[in-house]
Amino acid sequence: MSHAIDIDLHREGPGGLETEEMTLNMGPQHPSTHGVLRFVVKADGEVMRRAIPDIGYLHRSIEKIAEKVGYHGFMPYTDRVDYVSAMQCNQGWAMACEKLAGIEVPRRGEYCRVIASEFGRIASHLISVGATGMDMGAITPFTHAIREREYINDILEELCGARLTFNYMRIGGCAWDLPPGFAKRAIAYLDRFEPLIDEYDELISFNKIYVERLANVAPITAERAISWNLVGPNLRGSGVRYDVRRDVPYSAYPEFEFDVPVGTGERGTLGDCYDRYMVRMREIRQSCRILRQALEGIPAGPVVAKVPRTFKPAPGAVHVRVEASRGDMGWFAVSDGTAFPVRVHIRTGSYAAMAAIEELSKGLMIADLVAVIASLDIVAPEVDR
Amino acid sequence: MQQLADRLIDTGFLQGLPRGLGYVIVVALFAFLMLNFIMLVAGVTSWLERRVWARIQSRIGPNRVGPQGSIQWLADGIKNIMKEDIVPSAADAPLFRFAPYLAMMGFFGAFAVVPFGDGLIVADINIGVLYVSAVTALVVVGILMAGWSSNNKWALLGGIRSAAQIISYEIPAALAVLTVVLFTGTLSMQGIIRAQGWAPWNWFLFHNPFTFVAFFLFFVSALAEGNRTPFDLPEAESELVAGAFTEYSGLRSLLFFLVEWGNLYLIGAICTTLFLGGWQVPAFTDSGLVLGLAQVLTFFLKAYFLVFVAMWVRGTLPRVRVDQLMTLCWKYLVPIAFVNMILAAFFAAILPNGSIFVKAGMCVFGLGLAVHFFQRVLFHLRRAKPELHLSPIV
Amino acid sequence: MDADGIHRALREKFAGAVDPDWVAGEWPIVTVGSASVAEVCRLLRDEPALGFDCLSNLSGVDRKDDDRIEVWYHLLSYRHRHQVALRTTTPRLDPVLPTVSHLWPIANWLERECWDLLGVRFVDHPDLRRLLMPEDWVGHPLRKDFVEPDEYHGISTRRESLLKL
Amino acid sequence: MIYAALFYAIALFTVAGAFGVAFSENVVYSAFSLMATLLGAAGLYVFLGADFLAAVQLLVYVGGILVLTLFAIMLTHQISDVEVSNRAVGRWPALGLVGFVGIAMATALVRAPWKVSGEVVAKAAGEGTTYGIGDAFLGPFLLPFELASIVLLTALVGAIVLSRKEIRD
Repeated sequence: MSHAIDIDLHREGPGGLETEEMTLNMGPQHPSTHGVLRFVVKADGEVMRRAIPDIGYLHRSIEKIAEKVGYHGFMPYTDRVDYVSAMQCNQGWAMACEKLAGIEVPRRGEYCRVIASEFGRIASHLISVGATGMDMGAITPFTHAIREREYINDILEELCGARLTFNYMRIGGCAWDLPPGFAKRAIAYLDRFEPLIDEYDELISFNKIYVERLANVAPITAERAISWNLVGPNLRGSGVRYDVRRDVPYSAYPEFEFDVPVGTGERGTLGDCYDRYMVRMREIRQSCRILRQALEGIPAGPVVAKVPRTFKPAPGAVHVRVEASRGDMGWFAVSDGTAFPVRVHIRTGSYAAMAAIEELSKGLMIADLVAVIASLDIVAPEVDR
Repeated sequence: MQQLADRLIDTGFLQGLPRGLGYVIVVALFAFLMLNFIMLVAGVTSWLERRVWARIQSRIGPNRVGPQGSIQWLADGIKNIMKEDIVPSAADAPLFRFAPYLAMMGFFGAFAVVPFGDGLIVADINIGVLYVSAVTALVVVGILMAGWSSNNKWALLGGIRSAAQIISYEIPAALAVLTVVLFTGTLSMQGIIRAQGWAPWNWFLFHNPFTFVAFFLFFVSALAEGNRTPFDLPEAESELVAGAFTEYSGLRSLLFFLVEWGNLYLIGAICTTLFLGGWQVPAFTDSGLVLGLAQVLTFFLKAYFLVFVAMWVRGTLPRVRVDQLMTLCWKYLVPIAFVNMILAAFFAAILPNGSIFVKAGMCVFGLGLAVHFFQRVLFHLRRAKPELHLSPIV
Repeated sequence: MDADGIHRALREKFAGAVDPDWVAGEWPIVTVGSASVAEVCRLLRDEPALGFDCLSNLSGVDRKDDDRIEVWYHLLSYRHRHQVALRTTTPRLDPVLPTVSHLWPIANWLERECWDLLGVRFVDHPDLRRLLMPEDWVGHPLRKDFVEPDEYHGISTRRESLLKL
Repeated sequence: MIYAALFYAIALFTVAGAFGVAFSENVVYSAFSLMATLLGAAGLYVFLGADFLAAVQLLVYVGGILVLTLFAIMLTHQISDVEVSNRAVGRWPALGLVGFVGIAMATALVRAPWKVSGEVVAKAAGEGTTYGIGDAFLGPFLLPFELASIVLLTALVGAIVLSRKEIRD
């Protein structure tokens, strides 16, 4: 979070004319910054010289809190790291602790985690694709997406009693077993939801104006994406077929069959905003696929392993990665054998995406910046933690 | 209107006053009535838009104030009037205060030539169509003024976008109007309506292929001039916060919204006049009053159908980017409009009164197009029922 | 390449800087001397057989008891699908490390964050400013001995405990 | 009487606008004053029964030229920060020039054989001037009309050439 940003930029426009460079302050309160983000936009009329991201407005020192509240106590805070899809954050922290202490999670617990995570992923991607539509000026897809997300929230509420900050998982498993009849209702919902994805495609994905707005905008090559450490759908949008769920298998994911959709440059350049958008749309379908398998094949047994109340893992450091909605979320935890972690560091997908924007924004139009932010699916709390 | 004023003065109303002053009083009276009427139209349009939009988005929309929320607009208006009117300290206060009125003036003036019925028009001036394009130019200046005087860069960008957009799209719009004028030989709004008939095949929409194209050219350009989605860049909330209107609050902000929704109706009304036969109804009765009411009703229905289409478009389409907007105008609409007008001129030279075969053919073509379109949207129509109270999982 | 191979390759080039022991695991941990971190990283990135094209994470840990600050680099190779964690230490009083931001652009922000929260100075970093905290913040909050100031620009940071009610 | 009052009101409006253009210290104010002048001129045209001309005056000058002027002013360097952007230079030569031109125009005004006839105005107001103007353009004044079109076309091409500089880098 910095207040003074001074960057010397040449101010010669095309044709050798001296043009006025406008410094626009986009955010922290701006309708399209998805939370509290701030960009200092150096613009020449509608064309940006660059947009300099300025973060820290949502910094809640979650990592410092982790050092104060202990392993169990930190679980509710992980919800706040990425409140749009809190389940995977829960899972990341749980997995980090389990790895530190060498705890085995019961198989039913892993299935519950997968079910919760994948519902969370669908909800998060729905927000993302809906918000992309809204940032492009089409409000209808957003309300339709939010409508479905509400139903998913209903489902998750049945599971854990919360609709946004779930606090569902525990070290060693999950807090609650599935309620009776849950699988049946969830599958009934999926039956309703899956045809709706076609409707979204019809409504917005293949809309000419929408495609024109996203295609060829801010393409990222695979090499750039990797060196910027873009992860998840942003990385896959650039054509890198890498998914932590498949390539570094964790939880129950190896037992499910699913595809890893990647960007193909179908409407423009490989790795443009449209590719990232389409990857999310396709991932929603894949999540439905995983959910069906998980709901049908869920084994019996306990959902949580025996974990002592005062949790004191052996000294050591772990770095676990989960495939969160915004991609590979790295949880680095250091223990010194006491009840409190020495250090927790969360490396999130939005953080890397945000760092990439300054480079990406050069020469784009202001309207494109909105498209880039939306297509990178930046969630402010995740950037600042 | 002058006849009306004459009649009023002759029949004893305003007796004893000089004739000129009588005119002034009558004009002022009409202006007052018109202003209230426009407020009503704009208000109802705003309510309608919110309801239509809500329905498209699978919501309910305002439904608390009055039956089905139908006087929600009144409540909103009162709320807005009572709100504090903030002038930012860095703003250029005189211009900032004046801008909404200028915009208001522009669009208010345009209502003077909207023909609601046979004889029901404030002023049937013989350059009506031209006059509409001319006075709506004031709206642009108002928006530019608002954008500049706010001393806010987002507002300035919005104002500049708006100006660029409106002056660009004025060209295809004017050319589309001229295509019609080629066949009417008059610029008067009533004259254009009188050149059409009540039946669809007598409308200019189906007069010949060129007026058919001109209708779409005009409608698209009018949407752009009215800052409607997909051309609502000047107030693109995801990019420019609220564009030129960002700093406005209270009554002044309300005036801008009035202009926006009033303009929406104006678009519908002018399209109806030019292409859809205006107030023309078959002479089914001798009673002048009933006929007049039928005419007004017809005009409103047609205009509101187009308003509905504009709302539908807004509920469906994303917004174009500024360069795409200009590309669409200068690389597609303007050349098409020019070619269309020249071809229409040839057509007018060969068949000055049109041909019944061409008209019939165009009607069939239009019907086919409509059927095809509805088949495409049937998928969504089936799902358009609001499912608000039914949770699918319980 | 397996962890042993990576370690051997590093030992070949940087016998003095790379610790002879390494810890196996999902992320094999290699300890590197603080001065040569950048060179080691460059080798890891540029050597085709190693090919670490992605810096997945860079985290600092304040080891107050040992009076040092540990910095961890978690490196990934998308090409070869292998990974490694480099661990380096630097004195707590004056933590200085060479920057790797010229190798991976993401390191720019990660190092800024590390500077902001732990006070590790990265030499030759192009733009080492605070990232998350306000520009005029005093101290580095993730240090173990960091004491929260009573107020910031006249805004009290103390809150009454809700439990007292 | 009412008409006369209206006429003088509009004339005053026009002249006040013109003074605003000349004496405003802020160039944006000048531009907006110009709008008042142009609107007033349109009003005067209406008084002359020149309905077509009035509408075109609004359409072209207010809707087109004024907006473009404003556009140019607003995009000009640093305009938004400056309070005084219209600096007066060389007041005395200007006064002399204005005086000279003013005298010349006043002389012309007085000497001109004005064809003031209520009939013309009434006729124009009755059936409009559009036909007449159209006939004149495509009849007796065809050559000037076409020449003007060519000049405008040239200007258009010139504008395109000027603005289509290769964008470097």
